[in-house]
Formats: sequence, structure tokens, C-alpha cells
Amino acid sequence: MKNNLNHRFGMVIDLDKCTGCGSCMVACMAENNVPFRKDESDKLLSITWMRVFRLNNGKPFPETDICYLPRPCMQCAGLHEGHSPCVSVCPATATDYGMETGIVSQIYTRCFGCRYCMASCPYHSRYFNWWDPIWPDGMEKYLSPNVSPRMRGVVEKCSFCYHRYQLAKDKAFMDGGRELKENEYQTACTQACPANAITFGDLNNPDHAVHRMVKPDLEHGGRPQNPHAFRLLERLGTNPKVYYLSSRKWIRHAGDNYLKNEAKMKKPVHHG
Amino acid sequence: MDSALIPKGVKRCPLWQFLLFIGAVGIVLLWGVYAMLLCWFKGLNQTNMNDYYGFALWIWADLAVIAVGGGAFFTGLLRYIFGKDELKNIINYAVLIGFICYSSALLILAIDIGQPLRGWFIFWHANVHSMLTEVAFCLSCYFGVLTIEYLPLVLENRQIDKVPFFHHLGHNMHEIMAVFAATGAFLSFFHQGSLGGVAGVLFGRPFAYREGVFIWPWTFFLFTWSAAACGPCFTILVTKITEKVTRKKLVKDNAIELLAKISGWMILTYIIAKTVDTWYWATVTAPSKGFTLMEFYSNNALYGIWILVAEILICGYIPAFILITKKGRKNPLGVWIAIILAVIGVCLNRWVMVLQVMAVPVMTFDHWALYYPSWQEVATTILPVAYGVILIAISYRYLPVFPNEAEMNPIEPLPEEAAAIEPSMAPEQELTPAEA
Amino acid sequence: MFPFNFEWIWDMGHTVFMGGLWYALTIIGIGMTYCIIKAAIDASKKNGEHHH
Amino acid sequence: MKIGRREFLSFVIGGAAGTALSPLPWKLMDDSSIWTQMWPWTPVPENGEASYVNSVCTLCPGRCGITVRKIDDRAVKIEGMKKYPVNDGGLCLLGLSGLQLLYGPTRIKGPLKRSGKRGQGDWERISWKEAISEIVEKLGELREKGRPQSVGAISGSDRGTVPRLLERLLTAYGSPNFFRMASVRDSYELTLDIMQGVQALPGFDFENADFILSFGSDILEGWGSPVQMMRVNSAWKSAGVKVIQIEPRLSNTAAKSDKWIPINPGTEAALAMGLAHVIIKELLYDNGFISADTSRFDDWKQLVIDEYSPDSVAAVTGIDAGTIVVLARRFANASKPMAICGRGDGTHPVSLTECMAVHALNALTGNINKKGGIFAVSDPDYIHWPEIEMDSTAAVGMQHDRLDGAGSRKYPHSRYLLNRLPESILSKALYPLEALFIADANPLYTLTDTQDTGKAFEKIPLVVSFSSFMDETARHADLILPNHVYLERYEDVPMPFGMLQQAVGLARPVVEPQLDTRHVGDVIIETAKGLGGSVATSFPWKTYYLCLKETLGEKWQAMVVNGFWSGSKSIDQALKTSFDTASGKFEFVDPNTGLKPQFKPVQIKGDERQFPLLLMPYDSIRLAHGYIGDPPFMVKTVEDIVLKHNDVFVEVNPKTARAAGLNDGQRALLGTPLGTAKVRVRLFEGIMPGIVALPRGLGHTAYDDYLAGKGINVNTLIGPVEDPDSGMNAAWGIRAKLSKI
Amino acid sequence: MSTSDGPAKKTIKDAAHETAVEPDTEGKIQKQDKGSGGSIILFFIFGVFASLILGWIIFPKLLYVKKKQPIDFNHAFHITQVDNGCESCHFFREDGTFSGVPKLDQCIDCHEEIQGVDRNEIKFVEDYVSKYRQVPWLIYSKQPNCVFFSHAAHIKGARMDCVTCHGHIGESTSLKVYEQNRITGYSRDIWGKNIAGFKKNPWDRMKMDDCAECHQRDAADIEKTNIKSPEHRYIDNIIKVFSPSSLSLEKGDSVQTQKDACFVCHK
Repeated sequence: MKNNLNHRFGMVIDLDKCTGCGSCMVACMAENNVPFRKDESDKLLSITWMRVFRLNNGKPFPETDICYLPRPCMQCAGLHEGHSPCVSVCPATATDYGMETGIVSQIYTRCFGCRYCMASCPYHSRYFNWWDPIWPDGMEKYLSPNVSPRMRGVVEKCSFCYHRYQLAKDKAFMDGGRELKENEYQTACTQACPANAITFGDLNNPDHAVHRMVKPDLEHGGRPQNPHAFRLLERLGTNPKVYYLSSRKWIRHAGDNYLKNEAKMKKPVHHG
Repeated sequence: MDSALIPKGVKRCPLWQFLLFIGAVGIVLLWGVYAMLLCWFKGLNQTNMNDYYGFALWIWADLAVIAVGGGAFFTGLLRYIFGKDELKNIINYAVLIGFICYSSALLILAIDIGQPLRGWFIFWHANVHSMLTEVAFCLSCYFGVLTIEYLPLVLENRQIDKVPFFHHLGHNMHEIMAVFAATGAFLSFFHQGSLGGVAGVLFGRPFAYREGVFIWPWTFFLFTWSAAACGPCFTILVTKITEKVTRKKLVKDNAIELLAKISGWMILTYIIAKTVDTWYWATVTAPSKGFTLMEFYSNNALYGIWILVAEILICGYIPAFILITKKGRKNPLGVWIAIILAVIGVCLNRWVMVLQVMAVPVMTFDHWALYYPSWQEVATTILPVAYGVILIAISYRYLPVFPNEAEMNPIEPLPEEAAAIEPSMAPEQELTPAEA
Repeated sequence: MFPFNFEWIWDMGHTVFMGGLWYALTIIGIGMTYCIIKAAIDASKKNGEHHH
Repeated sequence: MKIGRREFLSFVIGGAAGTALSPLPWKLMDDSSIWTQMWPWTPVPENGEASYVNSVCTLCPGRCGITVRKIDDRAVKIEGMKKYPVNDGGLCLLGLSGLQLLYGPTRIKGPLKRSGKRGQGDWERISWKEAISEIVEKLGELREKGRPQSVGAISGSDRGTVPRLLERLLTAYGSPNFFRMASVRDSYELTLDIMQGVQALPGFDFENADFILSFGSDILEGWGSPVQMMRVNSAWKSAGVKVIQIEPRLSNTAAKSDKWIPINPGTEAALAMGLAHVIIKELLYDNGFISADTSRFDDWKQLVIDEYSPDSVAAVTGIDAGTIVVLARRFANASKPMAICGRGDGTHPVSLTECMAVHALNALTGNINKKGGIFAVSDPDYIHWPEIEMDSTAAVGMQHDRLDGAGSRKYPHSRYLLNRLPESILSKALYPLEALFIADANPLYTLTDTQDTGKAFEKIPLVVSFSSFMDETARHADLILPNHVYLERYEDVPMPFGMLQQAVGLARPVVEPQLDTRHVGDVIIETAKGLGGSVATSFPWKTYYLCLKETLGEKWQAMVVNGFWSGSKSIDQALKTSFDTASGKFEFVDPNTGLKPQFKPVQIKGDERQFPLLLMPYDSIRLAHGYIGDPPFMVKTVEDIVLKHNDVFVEVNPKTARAAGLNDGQRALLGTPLGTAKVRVRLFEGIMPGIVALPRGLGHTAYDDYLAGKGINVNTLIGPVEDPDSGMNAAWGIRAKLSKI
Repeated sequence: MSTSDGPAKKTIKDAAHETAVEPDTEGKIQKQDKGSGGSIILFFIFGVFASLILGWIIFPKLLYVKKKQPIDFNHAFHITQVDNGCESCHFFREDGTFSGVPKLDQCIDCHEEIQGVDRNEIKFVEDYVSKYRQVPWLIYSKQPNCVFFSHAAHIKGARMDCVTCHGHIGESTSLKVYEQNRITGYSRDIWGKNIAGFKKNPWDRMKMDDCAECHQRDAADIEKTNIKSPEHRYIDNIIKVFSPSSLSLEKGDSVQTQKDACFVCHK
């Protein structure tokens, strides 16, 4: 299919390098004014745009193995550009797919909290504000003016730090509206990652590291051509812009659902 | 005391008894209202919903009342468009039940959304690609139609009818009721369908996702179909319960039987379609996403394969076969069993398409998410029931809901009233507005 | 909802969907207006008649 | 005209029609929805000019460079400083949540004096003048009575000007009792002292090593400088460097390593000796290095050959002999193999012989003081202050033995043995501790055996905390003189443990002090001045700022511009100075005591029959367990299989759980000789049977509601075990039992 | 189907019958009611008028609270004193962000001491400069927190001038009264001076649709197809649906609206 995006911002997360430290989660919270509460141990009520999942290979001691998988919003493009699972379902057009960037954007003040988009997202990347965001007295001082705090009753999600794109573009406008360089627009999690496991850039741009790392086949829904690369739930047709790298087979296998006999069948074909 | 408001020729319980009943149900209603206010003022943290269970009890209740409220549109369709005259005696009640169901659905939606004051954005900023937009539009429009269908009945109240304007208004509305009914059927068809579409379009959720035609997944049609099939059962069920409570025969058997028969055939065809759909989904759609059928029904405490058996076999084929056979229809117990099973079946279907969809893990490293509702959710879900009971009680007491009631339950007229009432009996039932 | 809304575009989706909606609303609207006006006329006419 | 029912109705209908035609309902509808979009109780961050300030994060010993984004005068985001030698742009989650500490509710707003009972939390706000005169008075009194030695100080670190000022105050005053919080650094310092004769920190040339053998060091859980180690680990992944992780539990480090070898807890030294056995026996060692640069190799060799055959080691460690042989060969055959030790994130020391045994492996492969190996890195030598003037009182005071026994005849090499302090106080063997100052440390939470530590603290008449936060120790203090938070103050920050580079970073104020706090350096100087006499003259600086500037001298300017000052890479220098032993060679055996690298099992507490299991603390980078507790953002990242509501989970192998009749998620009672705690059970295949693992960093009783009361502090269940060779706490766990509730 | 007048006749008969049965109270009221057909209409009209007055005149007065600026400011005069037009005070920072309303530090450059005799300036220097207090200006064009508006994109990128959106504020000699919506807290200038939402100038109202007005037009301009009529776009869209590849022209950023996606203007 023809790809008419100007940019296709995407992320490559190297799971061999990811240590599961959670810095990406905190960097995201700090960057995006994510609220917190006294008890955050119910993870189904805890807003974490970036969430690190823990995978295990299900084997007994001592063959057991674990792996961490950071999950931002996948910024799905869907089978035809812009047909991400969540965008078309929003009844109030509060969420949208930007063709310029390939980022799924949202107006928090437009959202009226029907949560249909959450139901549609298989990655659970969308979060609902069950409570009023309350910062302890004085702590609201650290809130960033670049991201508006959300109010109770609306859905929010990872934006690939779109405001950083905006700020970078503002700066570029001062220089006569030049193109942005690769390092000028980076997400907060990418920047913070102590292990350098996250790479961010334009998948459409062959000069960008993300493109070189996964070699997305843009003619075929962005499928990675690097045999070590995979995407989450590839076969649902969500066409995510977040790619994962792993040298371990069981981890790559955990990225999608396979029928039992199918895994055997596919073995020689895949991951050559 | 309120005898001036009570329709002529029928007997009602004393006012104190009525008020006592309303009061008792009213307490339940107030409990629900309290919970509703909690949800509005404190937010949805009052519920046990979470980021996995974004849709929960309420949305199920919503879908369920709309499904069972489908009796109104389908009976209306049969009565006004297909001209099934026998149904004139039950159409008023079907409309009333539909009205209750749809107003309840709208109320639940108003509680369910995170920002009720912005609820109108769904209209103003409508996204036409969203099934929910279609639901909202058709739901509120159809609610308007139901109001229009219910209004003439209200205007027939003895005192209101005395006002010439209202009298004529009610009359004129009856005149063109077929047009409204047709519009209502059109709207209802679409929103019942879009409710099915809500789940069916979720291509990120292999449990819910269905293929279909153009923009409509199969669930779109299955939902409309099942509502048309099981809605009338609910109408019959409520009618029968009302008859039990009032200890009166209110609707003639021929109306009930006709409705039951049509419903039976509808259920049968529906359940065959549902079976085919389930088969295709289990063997083609789900495996193409990497799922086997049993993965959807195992590894958790609640959702087992029993649910499929219960929905399709027990609550599908059994009521269908009871209702399509004359013997079954004639057997009072059989009818009771059939309509109850059918209503349970359609509610179970809605439950599965709302809650199980949320519960099934999609990512391989995710887990089943189970959820139980908070008391606030339960209270707000019971609220519409209490409201419905009250509205039925009031309507029954003061409005000529059952045109045949007086005829089928003749009262011993008081000597001085006898003269006044007797002559009007026959013409009244003939001229009941429902016929117009 | 209206063509002047930000979200509106002239495409198939809007034509079919909004067409259906406005069609239904129009019928309901016209129907009700007809009933009300006719009821008002009838009421005044019949009232008058009754008076005589 | 009479207004009847119908007129009224008509009026209302007309009103409704008119209202619909007026803007009123529509505007109200619109405005009320806009009101929901701008609810007054949802904060609106003020916009302004963005700026960036470089500083250094001192929340943990990792010492990363940070760049703080500001909007006008508010700090809004902490990011890693690019090109900073430690972290080059990355930052851990504690560093990233620093602003929650700066602006958080747990900060102490000004000097406080206890008004109720200790630990009750009743405070009286006093002025700084009162606070300092209070201390001066007490110190003056003790000095007058000729007991200056009864004053002590606990500091989180002993490097940099602030700890040195505190130590200087004690010395000038007349007390030898300056304590530093313990860590694996102590073991390494001692090892380098004995084997290489240097007072230095180890520097690991991880970038150039090609085979890492980690004896329980959780490289990715905070061992060394966390961000640096993660960057190193990623570099290893790119370069294909092999990492072998040896520990009883599948930590993140183990999961990310190329091979995880589970080992019976506490037997790491035995494995090291077993590896040495194979290497020596198969002549795989670096003969050039051994013969030219080492001393007493044969002494040690005999021990290794005699007692540590693969089979006997296998019996002790639970690792089969074949694996040991293969591992030894792979290690010795790698060109730059490196063996490191320090359990978990290295918060606690290991026994001296264990550290020596692991370090001996490096000597066997000759990978010391060369590229890809271990270097001895001395502290950058930049603090040159005038000689302390000691009057006679001070001189007499300094003659006393330290209360912790460090430097005594028993433990001549050890510098600090804080773990021995509680017992020393309680046993009254020496002399009482009458005043204690605590800076950048939270001993009442972090020292093992919290109960004994608390009892010892009860015996100290005056406890002064410099903490910025209401931590456990501050809560039990008599006086709190809150320090500025790191983002509000200047401080020199030497490079952390493990780094090769001799460099010093500069922490500087990012924002104005938010509260009525004062730099601890200034408080020390003022106290000294208040004491007068020789103590005052030992502190010739007016303020800490001037002291720092003067101390750094010409480095100051470079530090202000670059954020840090860096000496030359110390590799060549280290080569010259690292074997400073009497023999001038690497000593396999302590020439003074004859102590050899070997396996000496640590006698952990508890009776095996009563406590059939082993409780081991484990570290997670998401749980800060130093003097800073988890800020809310970090608590948020803690998984629900670690903490659920207020319940902490212990990890046990399903086999162990089955034996105890426990299921996943079930509540249980965890008992050790020190106490019991309610926990929940989590079945984990990544842990050896027989072991119960409990995370460090939970169970705070102080701090704010976002942290306090969650889980169990493992230190309440574990006590110290004195290493007979060094006096350090060598406990790696304790015996335990797990029972149903 | 029964006839239409059947029930009507019956009921009226009924009613008459009833009045006959109960001749006292009800009968009287009914007679009275029947006599006041005109008054019913009159009251209807009363209702309409009262509510129209309430909605159009009283309500807007109640809705807005009028606030005075802390000190008055003469834009016209200042613009003669500076070299660089509006940007002299409302400047861009190096990072491309827009400074908005000047902070005290900028004003102090000129107003460290009292310059003239204007009482506003004297007040400014005495109350703010000498005490180093920021002036709590009430900002007419203050965007809600959910909005990201890039001045750089408009001024530097699209080379627009300030007047296009802000009007001739630069020529004003005095600051107008600030009207604040009691419910939303917005300045009246955002929702629109006119209560009905009509506007004459772009700066009369600055809601989302007003931004869209230009953006839609500009998007069309970029397509070099001039301003497209709805029919044109409709045909384009239909072609696009059935034959996506045949149209080369690009729509806006968004998939849903073919305008800009949410994050372009919202944060």
C-alpha cells in the first residue's frame, strides 16, 4: 500500500538491553504530568503511559527466564493508514491519527470518558482518570506547562511526547522552518533509558536509526525485516510503530498468539 | 381520593395501598439515586471498574435493557407496518416497557460516562465512523419516538383528555403513528445493530471481533435479530408478571400467542445464525489471530464453555422449540419457561459481548481480568428497575394501558354509576386510540 | 453534527450516516409539528363549535 | 385578570419556547462543559521561559550528572546530563523522581526540636540560631567535662568536602567516632589494602573486559553506579561480552546475563576457590603475572589444591563439578576476564575472605592494572585544608578507641564498622555515646536488626539529624537541622565506586531553597565557630560556599562550566602505585596475619530445625533502600507481585511453598530469630528451593503516606553477623520459617 | 381503521355529561377556562418575551464579571517608542517559544525610574517596579490550558502579522474592561463578544472552530485548488473512497477530519 505519511515516528526497544528498571515509566510520568495516588498497587487502576510488563518463559527452576517489555502506546496505523483500533471508535472525535507524524493524538478536554477506546486497545495503552488528579501541597510546582494535566473522567495515553515535537518545530521555525534533525525530537523515555535500550525516530527515514534497526517493510504494513525484530500482536493487523528486538526466541514468540501446531509449522520459515 | 384519575370501568386498589407500594419501591429508587449522585459528584472511582474493565455491569445493563426493550420496536413493527391487529391489545404495554427500557438506558449512559456534562459532545462532535455515535444518535432519536408513542396514552388519562388541545393532540398523533413507528423501526434496527457493532468492530479483541459486510460486522445483525426475537418475550414476561401481581387477565391470549409464535420463529432463526456465526468465528476468525476457541473459555474462574452451552443450547434452542410448537405455546408452564430462558439468553449474550470481551487476555503475557461490581454499580443498575416498576404502576393505575382490561374484568358497578358506565363499555374498547 | 462543525467532512460516511439521522429527525419533527398545529386548530375549532 | 392553572401553564410553555430561542441554555451547556475542562481543582502549570541547569544527583551513591529543566523559577524535570562521565545522558528512576523530593510533603520545613517523647512525632519549630546554640551548648558541656570522645557522627559517605568537614569537626573537637555507612566498598578497600597495599577504590575497566564473572553482584539492580552499569551492560550486549551471574535467585541481572548459575547462598567464596583450583591445576593462569608480580602464591596454591577440588566445591555450592570446570576454563581462557563480588546492589559488605577469593581470580588471570581489568583508583586529591589545631582536650579525646572497634588491634585494617556500634553502645564495654550527628544517612532504617539499633539510639542523650526529610532516624532524633535538598545546594561530588576516572562533579543549586533549611556545611562551620577556641580556628571559612570554592581552587571554574572536573584517566598512574605492599607485589596472603583467600562460612543466625528456610533480602532498582526512600513515582513502578496494597510478597520456589502448604498469593507468617512479619507468598520458579526472598526498601515507618506502612523492612528480620577477619557485617541472610496464618 | 372524529366526539360528550353530573365546582372552572382562550395566548406571549429578555439581556450581564486591569496601558504610545514593533516587548525566545505578556524585568529596562507624568506609569513604578512585584495583568487572549498554540508557526512559519488575530490592539491608547465568564473563567474575547456567537472580526472570538476556519482554507490553498466548495470536496472524497490512488492531492493531517490531528493544537 502506498504510504503517504510525511513521517512515521516509531520506537525500537531492544529487549536484550532493557533491564526492566522502570526509568522509562518514571521519565514518562515526570514529563507528562501523570498523577499518582497513595496506593498504586492495583495496576489496573494505575496510570502508566509507559508500562513495563514482565514476561516469563514458564519453565521450572532452573530453566526459568524472565524478560521485561516496556509498552508505550503502539501508535497503531491499522491495515490502512489511520485505522488504529482506538481512533475510529471514539464517538466524539476526541482521538485522531495524524498523517504528518503517524501519532495517535487525543484531546483530553474533548473526551467525555466513554472508555470505548480502552475497550478497543489490545495493549491496554489507554488509561482512565478514575480520580481527580491531586498533587500533594506544593508538589504541583514541578508540573510541566507543556502537557496539560488531565481532569477526572477522561482517557489519556502516551503521546510519543508530541509536545517535544512541537517545541522542536518551534525552534526550527526560528531557523526558517528547517527540517528537524533526528536527535531534536526524542521522547522522554528514550532520553532517560539508562540502558540505551530505546531508540526513537522516523521509520520512514532511511537515515534514522530506527529504520536501520528493523528495516520496516512499509509496503506490507511495516513488518520488520530484521529477523530479531517483532511487534506485539502483529497478526491482529494493528500495524504498531513500536518494534522490539530480542535474540531470545521465546520472547519473540511471546509477542503474538500462535496456535499450537502452527508454531511448529512456522519454525523453519520464521526467524531464519 | 384519586378516583377521578382512574380510567373508567376498571377497578384499582385503594390509594393507601398504592402509595405504600410506591413508597416501598421508592426506597429502592432513592438508594439508586444516591449511588448515582455519588458517581456524578465523586466520579467513577465509586465503581469497581478499572482500566481493563472499562465497560462493565452498566454497559451490560444498558445493552440488556435495550435488547429486551426491543419488544417495543418489533411489536410496533408488526402492529403498524405488518398490520398484525391482534397485537393492538399489547402494543400500549410494549411501548411503555420500551419507554422504560430506553429511558433507563439513557440514564445509565449518563452515569457511565466520565464527564456527564460533556456528554453532548457525542452529538456535537460526532464521529460517524464510531458505532457508539450511531448508538447514541439512534438511541436518543428512538427514545424520542417511544416518547411520542407513549404520549398519547398519557393524554388519554381521564383528566388530561378533558383539555381539548391535549385530546386532539393525542388523537392526531395516533393518526400518523404508523409513520412514527416506521421511523422508530428504522432507528431501532440501526442502534440495536450498532450495539452489536460496538463489540464486533474491535479488531484488537479477537474474542469480540467478527467479520461482516461493508462496515457492519455480523454482530450488528445478530444483535438486531436477537432483540427482535427476545424483546417480545420480555414484553410477554412483564405482561404475565403484571397479570400475576394484579391478579387479573389483562391481555387476550390470542395476542400473547401470536407474539410468542413470531418470537419463537425469530429465536429459532436467530439461534441458527448465531450458531453459524460462532462456528465460523471459532474455526476461522479466531484462529487467524492465533486463538483457539478454548483459550477464550479456560484458565479463569468464571468464563467456561458452559457459557456457550447456556447461551445457545439452553437459552436459544429450547425456548425456540417451545414457542414454535403449538403444544408448547398452549402450555402455560412451557411459555413461562420459554420466555424466561429467552430473556436470560439475550442478557447472557450481552454479558458475554461486554464483560467477557474485557476479561479475555489478548497479549500472551497478560492475564484474565475478573471484576465484581461495587454496591454503587449494583444500586444504579437496580435503579431503573425500581423506576420501571413505579412507572408501570402509575401508568397502569391512571392510564388505559390495557384496552381489554375492563372487558375481561367486569366490575360490579355501583348502582348509580351503572347507568353511566354500561353504555360506554362497548364503544370504548372499539375506539381505543391504539386502534386509530 | 452540522456541516459547520470542525469534524464535518463531505464524504460517504457523513452523507449516509448524517443523512439517515437528519431524515429521521425531520420526520419526527414534521410529524410532531403537524400534530401540535392540527391539535391547536382542532381544539379552537371544536371549542368554538361546542360553544354554540 | 385571574391567573389560572392554564394561564400559568401557557406562560411556562411560552417561557420554555423563548428560552430555547435565547442563548441561555446553549451557552450554559457549553460553559458548563468548559467548566469541566478547567476544573479549578485541576492545577494549571504556569508557562514561562525554559532554562536548564546542570548539577549532580546525590540521592544514591551512583552520583549521576543531571540537567534540570526549569520554567522560570520552577524545576519541572530532571534529565540525565549528556557527556557526564558516569551516566552520559541516562538516568535512573530515583534520579528522575527527584523533584518529588524537592517539592514533596515529606520535607522538613525548618529546624525542629523534639517536644514530646522520642519518636512520637511532636515537634517544636525553633529558629536556626536557637538550634545551633542548642548544639553548641551541649557540645561545650561535654567538652568541659572532658568527654569529647562521646560525640559521634554518622555520614552516608566520607568523600567530598561535606563529610570531611563533619569529620574535621569531630577531630578538632576531640572525637574519633566518625562513622560511614557500610557497603561492599568496605570489603574492596580492605582487600586492596591487604593484597595491593593501597588505600584506594577499585576501578573496573568494564568497557574493555570480555568476560564477566559476577559472584552475586546485581549489576542491573544498583551495584556500582546504577546507570553506568546499565550502560556498560548494553555495551556488553552490543559487543557480545559474556556475563555469568552466580546467585541463588534469578535477579534481573541473572535474567539478562548469558548464564545464570544458581548457588547455595553464602558459598560464593567456595566457588571462587574451586575455579582457582581448576585454573591452577590446569595451568590456565597467567604465569608471567603470577611469577613476576605476586607474592606467596604457593602458600595459597597449596590451600586451593588441597581443599577446593571441584567435587568438594560442588558439594558445598550445589553447582555440579562439571559446570565448575567448564566455567573455570572459560574464565581463564577469556582474554580480559573479570571477577567481581558484592551481593545484590552492594549495600552490604561481604566477608573479607570472600572478597579476597574473588579478587584472587583476577590475579590468577593477571587482569589487574591493565586494560580490561581492575585498577586501584585513589580518590582525587583536591582537599587540602590547613592542619587541624587540636587543644589538649581534643588530643586526649582522640586517644580513645573508636566505639566501633575499627582500627583497633582486632580489626587493624578496617576503617569504619558501623554495624558494631549498636552492640558497643548497648554493652557499655567502652564509653557511652552522648551525642550523635547524622547526615545523609538513615541508620534506623538501613542498619540490620532495626530493633537493636533503636535500643542503642535510645541510650544516646542527644541525636541530631541533618535530614531534609522526615525519615525514621529524623523521627527519632531530638533535634532536626534540615539540610537543603541536593537541588538547592552546592557540593563537590567525587566519582562513584567502580569508576576508573578521577573526576569530581559539582552539585549546585537548581532552585532557591524552598523552605527554612540550611546547608549542613554551613551548620558545621557555625557550630565550630560557636564552640570557639581551637575548634573554631580549625574552620577558617566564613561559609560553606567559600570553603568549597577555596578548596576547589582553579578547578572551580572548570566545574562551573562543565559540571565536573576530570583528571587524566588514571590507568598509568594506577600501574605505578597499585602494589604498595611491603613486597611491592600482589599479596595472595596477608603478610601480617597470614589470612588467605578462602571460604569461611558465615555463621548466620538461627537454628536449622526451628527455622528450616533461609531468608535473603533482594534488591530491586525500583525500591530505593538507602537514606532516601521511594518517591511516589517509584512506588508506582513497583509491581503488584512485589507489593499489593500494604502487603509485601516473599518469593519462594513452588516446591518450598508446597512443602509449607502455601499457595500463590496466600498470606503467611514469616519468622526469623529476630521477629515475625505478615507477608504474602509469591511462587517463583526463579529461586532456589529452601529460600525466601524479601525485597529491600519497603516497610518504612516514616516518610509520607505514599511510602510509609507499605510492606516489611527486611532489616527488622535480619541481624548482623560479624566477620571475624574484618569486623564487618558479613550476613547475607538469616534462617527463617514460613507458616500459614 | 376507525374514523377520526369518533373518540373526540365521545369524550366531549363525556365531559359534558360529567359536568352535568357534578354541576358545582368543575363546571365553573371549565366555564372560566373556556372564556379565557385569549388570555392563554397572551400568557404564552408573556412567557416568550420574558424569557427572551432574560436570555438575551439579563443573562449575559450576569454571566460576565467585569474586571479592571491593575494599571492602564497605552499600546499606541509604546509602539512609537520601540524599534521592533510588537516583537519589541512580545518577543520570541531563542528556543522558539513566545514570551507573551512582558514580565517586569523587561519593563524595568525603561521604567526603572519614572519617565514622565502619566499617573499609570507612576503607579506602575511605585507599586510594582520598586517593590519588584509582577503586574497581575488580565490577559484577554489567554489560551486555555489544553491548547498548544505555536506563535512561531504562525508568525515565523506562516509569516502572519499580529493584527490578523489580535486586531488593532497596538493602536489602542487604553486597555478595555476585562470581562470574565463566571463559569468558565475565560475572557469574553475567547468565546465571543457577541452572546449569540456571531463575529465580525477574527479577534472577536477564538474558539476551536475559528482556528479551523483559517486552517481549512489554508489547507485548500496549499492544494492550489482555491477554496473548494463542499460539493467539490465531496466529489473528491467520493473519488478517494472508490479509487484512492487516482487523487494525488493531500488532505490535512488528520484521518478523521482531514484537518489537523488533535495534538497539533492540543496538549
